[in-house]
Amino acid sequence: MTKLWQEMGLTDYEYNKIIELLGREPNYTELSMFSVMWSEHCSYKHSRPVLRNFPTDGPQVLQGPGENAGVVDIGDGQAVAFKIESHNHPSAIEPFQGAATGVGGIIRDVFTMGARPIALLNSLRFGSLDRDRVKYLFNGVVSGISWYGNCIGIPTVGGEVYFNDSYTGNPLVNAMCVGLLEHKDLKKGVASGVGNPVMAVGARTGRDGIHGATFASEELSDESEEKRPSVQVGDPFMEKLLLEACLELIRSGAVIGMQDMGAAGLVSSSCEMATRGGSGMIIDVAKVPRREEGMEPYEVLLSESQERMLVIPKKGKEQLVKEIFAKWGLEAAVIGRVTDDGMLTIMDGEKKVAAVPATALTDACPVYEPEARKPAYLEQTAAFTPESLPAVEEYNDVLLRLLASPTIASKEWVYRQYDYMVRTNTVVGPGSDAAVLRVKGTKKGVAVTTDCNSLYCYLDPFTGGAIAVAEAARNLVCSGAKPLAVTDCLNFGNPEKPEIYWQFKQAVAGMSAACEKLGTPVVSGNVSFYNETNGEAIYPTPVVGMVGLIENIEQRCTMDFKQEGDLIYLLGETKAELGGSQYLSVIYGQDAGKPPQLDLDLEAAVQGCCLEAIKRGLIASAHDCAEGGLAVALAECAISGRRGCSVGVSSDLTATEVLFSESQSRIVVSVTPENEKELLALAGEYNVPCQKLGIVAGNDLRIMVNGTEVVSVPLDKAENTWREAIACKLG
Amino acid sequence: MFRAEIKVMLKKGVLDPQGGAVERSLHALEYDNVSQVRVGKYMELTLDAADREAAKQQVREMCERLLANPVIEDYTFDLVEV
Amino acid sequence: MFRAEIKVMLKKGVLDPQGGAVERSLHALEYDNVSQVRVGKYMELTLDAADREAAKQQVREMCERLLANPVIEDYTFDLVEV
Amino acid sequence: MKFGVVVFPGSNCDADVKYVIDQVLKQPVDYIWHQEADVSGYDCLVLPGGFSFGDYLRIGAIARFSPVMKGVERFARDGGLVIGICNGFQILLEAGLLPGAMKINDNLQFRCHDTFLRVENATTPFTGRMSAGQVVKIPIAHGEGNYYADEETLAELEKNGQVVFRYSTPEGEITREANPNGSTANIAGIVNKEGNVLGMMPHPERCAEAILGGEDGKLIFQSIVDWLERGGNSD
Ligand SMILES: Nc1ncnc2c1ncn2[C@@H]1O[C@H](COP(=O)(O)OP(=O)(O)O)[C@@H](O)[C@H]1O
Ligand SMILES: [Mg+2]
Repeated sequence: MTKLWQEMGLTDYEYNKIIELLGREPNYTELSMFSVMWSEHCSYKHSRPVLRNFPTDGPQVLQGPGENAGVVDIGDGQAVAFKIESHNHPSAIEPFQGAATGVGGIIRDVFTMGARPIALLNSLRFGSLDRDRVKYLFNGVVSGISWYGNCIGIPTVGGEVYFNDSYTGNPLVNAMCVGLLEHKDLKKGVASGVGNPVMAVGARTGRDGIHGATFASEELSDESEEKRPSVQVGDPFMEKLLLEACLELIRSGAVIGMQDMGAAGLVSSSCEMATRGGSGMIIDVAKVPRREEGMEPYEVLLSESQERMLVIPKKGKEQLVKEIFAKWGLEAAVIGRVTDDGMLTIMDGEKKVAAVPATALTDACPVYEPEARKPAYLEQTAAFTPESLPAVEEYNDVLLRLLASPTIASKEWVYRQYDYMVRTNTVVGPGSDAAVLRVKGTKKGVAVTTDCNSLYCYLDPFTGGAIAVAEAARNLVCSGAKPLAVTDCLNFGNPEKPEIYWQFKQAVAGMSAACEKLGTPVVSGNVSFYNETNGEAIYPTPVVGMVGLIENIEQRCTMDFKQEGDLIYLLGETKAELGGSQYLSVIYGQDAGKPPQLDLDLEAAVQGCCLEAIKRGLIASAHDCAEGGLAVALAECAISGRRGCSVGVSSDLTATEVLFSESQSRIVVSVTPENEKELLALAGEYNVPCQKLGIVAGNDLRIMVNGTEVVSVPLDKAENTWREAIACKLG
Repeated sequence: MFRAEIKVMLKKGVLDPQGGAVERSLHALEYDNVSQVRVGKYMELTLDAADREAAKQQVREMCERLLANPVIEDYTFDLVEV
Repeated sequence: MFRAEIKVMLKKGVLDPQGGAVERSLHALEYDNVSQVRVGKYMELTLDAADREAAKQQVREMCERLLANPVIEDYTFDLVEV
Repeated sequence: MKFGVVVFPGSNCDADVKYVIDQVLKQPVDYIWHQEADVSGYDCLVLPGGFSFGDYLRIGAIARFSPVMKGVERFARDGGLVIGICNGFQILLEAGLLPGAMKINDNLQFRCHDTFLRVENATTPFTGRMSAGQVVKIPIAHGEGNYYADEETLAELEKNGQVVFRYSTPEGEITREANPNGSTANIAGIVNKEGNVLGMMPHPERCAEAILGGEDGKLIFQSIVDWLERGGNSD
């Protein structure tokens, strides 16, 4: 017979540990509290020791990991708060609401810090669009994100979408939010000051998503379809009111701390706030405003009803809190007070229903470092040599097929459903390397991006993890921004499998190395394990969200070719690196080979050179060379600029390698002839290879390699292929 | 030929923000005697089927597959021979 | 107490984009025998009223004022005593 | 001269409109909270975009009952200038200040991108800085901007020159492809018979500064300022 704690997802070892911590057996309510707090989703029990390897410090960091969002300084007493979070499992079951509530949750994490959200991004992974179920998921997720973000009035300015069979049953939906604040308004999720009231504000509590956190910590199986109540319905209108009310409240100075009631609801917000404040809390569940009748204390505690916050105001400010919320048509109820006994005491009216040390739920959770073993598949994938493939004859056709593959094709079908302009700060919207937002009232701009090539991570998680960081930074640099810091969302399979844990450790190590070198500490993040369907894991997908600063927004850059006659240069160097390329994946159906290598010194030099060139106004366009290699990068610059190009490369490499190799640390730039000399001099200073590729001209995409024309495609044709591909697939 | 009239509603217990908004608005219009407002979808379609049983079977299938999302919604329908 | 079940549909003659899309999706799922799909709204509410006539009167009023837009929509409703 | 920007719960573009009037046009402007019934003292009222009351039930259906709408109606009846943008347009329709109704986009998707509009009537208080036939680039961002008017109403609109903007190609042709949402006769914006109330789906406040990629939207706000400076007369 399975024991109650086992049904709740706790092991015998963990149950005994609970008894040890309490000095007695837990009652049902207490056991429920432990079960959600000690779930993977809330406790990070399999990842904590590994996450400690991330560099987290820097002069720009105002708040590192451990809070609802990370915060970095952007000068003038201003800062940005940002975080990314996964909503993979709910989205696999109910794509529209799953994705929508993911957006809602991450927005709350940012405005609890006292920041006004200024931008949303998302990073999405799906199976092949040839499947009906995938089309349904893709459509649902995109419209869910669109609905929530548009309705609440925060622009969705960027993100990424990849398609790969490993995500067929387990799509990834990672949402990121960026907010702007004044240093003085920075708020933390802490409860302190004995006797200060504890208030529940926002939506009423229903039986939504009880045990949702546990659900997010399990593999998906056919039975998951049965776990229906775990999916919640979002109310962006309520959240908009909550956002305005919370920001008004913070400005009033009446607040000590606040936190959203997200995963594991009232339990997690109360014990985490008490832990951070070194305090305790007594809460009466009978005072929590409810939407449904007859709820048990544990249901009130575990409910994941959306659009709710826990607020600790200063004593005597209860009425002020109520008035501010009433103005926005919202409820605010005093449900308890802060104590100094370190206990989380739960009352149901007069009756005590639970009493647990707050830190027992948080810090005392057992931490595991499972066995890590290099997966066997890597032998095969690494042994693959692209040279074994038949030689390409029709490069035009290969290029067009790459442009038409959904991973590379234009994502306009997605982002035209997002209001990316609301609040009129979006200076560079979706579709470029990074989005750029102006900071009204200053000359500054903030650039944001999310990146991860999970195919590289599958083939070599260390290198793949490092590349994710490098690519994100490169994207910011191409827009003219200095990279500041990282938020990460680590999506992996079941960590109890040694191969998965190995991938996890390797990826984090690779990311850490790149973060260290590029000076971009990790300030917030999220881990999502158990991304498997019927035993098959997704590709390791450590998504990197990065924020950068443009001191003077006039010195920004975009990827489109600007003017006929401009010269095209390549910063960095192309190598024979077809392993892990989209060329192999799309044309030959091979997810194999060794991914491109990353030389962090060269990467830093290329980024430094490009950024300086942009600041000096030397270059007209800059575009990171990524999936699809140089040929695709040139096509993208040409299409977005609606100007053709004529390129000639002499090289020891084969034409296939020149065109489609995905060597890292490369940026395609264009310059006016007057600036050519200075660019070359600058590249010399930075010790960065800078190779002339050709000229912006005509209405075709022409590429010659060693004197032979290998690509010649009318720009219109390339553009239509690239622009229409996803819409066509969805038919 | 049958005419199917299908109602799709959020499951009991699932938050219905739209219903809540309509209820508040009705109260603001001084219909204080109104409560428990729920908002759902209504669909009508014409179906060429051999008999009522076959029609019923098909409509149920369409609801499960497309018209309702069984994760959060319930559906009911009526069939009228036309 | 009455339970009102209200259906709101686009007027005949007003093109129904949602109905059209649902019909196309049903055809794609090979329900070729389906036609004339229309999509509208369904609402339920509880009403404390003295008698059926009063309830009817009130629901009609609510529909005219708020629940339907007379420019493009028609409504019908049923009342069930509860 | 004073502008008032009406704020409903769920308005999102209130700050954007205010920014343009205040920072770009340098004109006085206040917010007006939806529970304010008195709108005296203003020369032009703006109903901004967003999702008033979450757009639940039907867009604009709940907002039109806000206390402020009584004031807006009176203000419009007395000849005051009212401009409803996106959600604001939808509210004006629900309130009966403009004819017709709004349906879901015929592609069933929310759409956010630039559109080209042909100016059909350049004699309104909102279009004085434009000329008839001119094409302006102004973005849309809506899921329900499919304007509907029955035949009779449409004939009336056309006859009175109430159609102000139509979606067009960059060259000014009125084509099906240029219509992003299925609107009757490619209609993007209309005025009431008296010409003092404008409703439009595209967002002029989003393209009133070069840094945002275009300044055509500014023409509308400048036209209003011109009109008010002339004391409410066409020249
Ligand atoms: N991969 C990671 N890298 C850095 N910090 C992380 C990572 N994952 C989680 N964190 C930090 O751990 C804390 C708990 O995160 P999380 O449980 O996702 O928050 P929430 O309570 O909003 O769900 C946060 O401060 C987060 O920034
Ligand atoms: Mg949080």
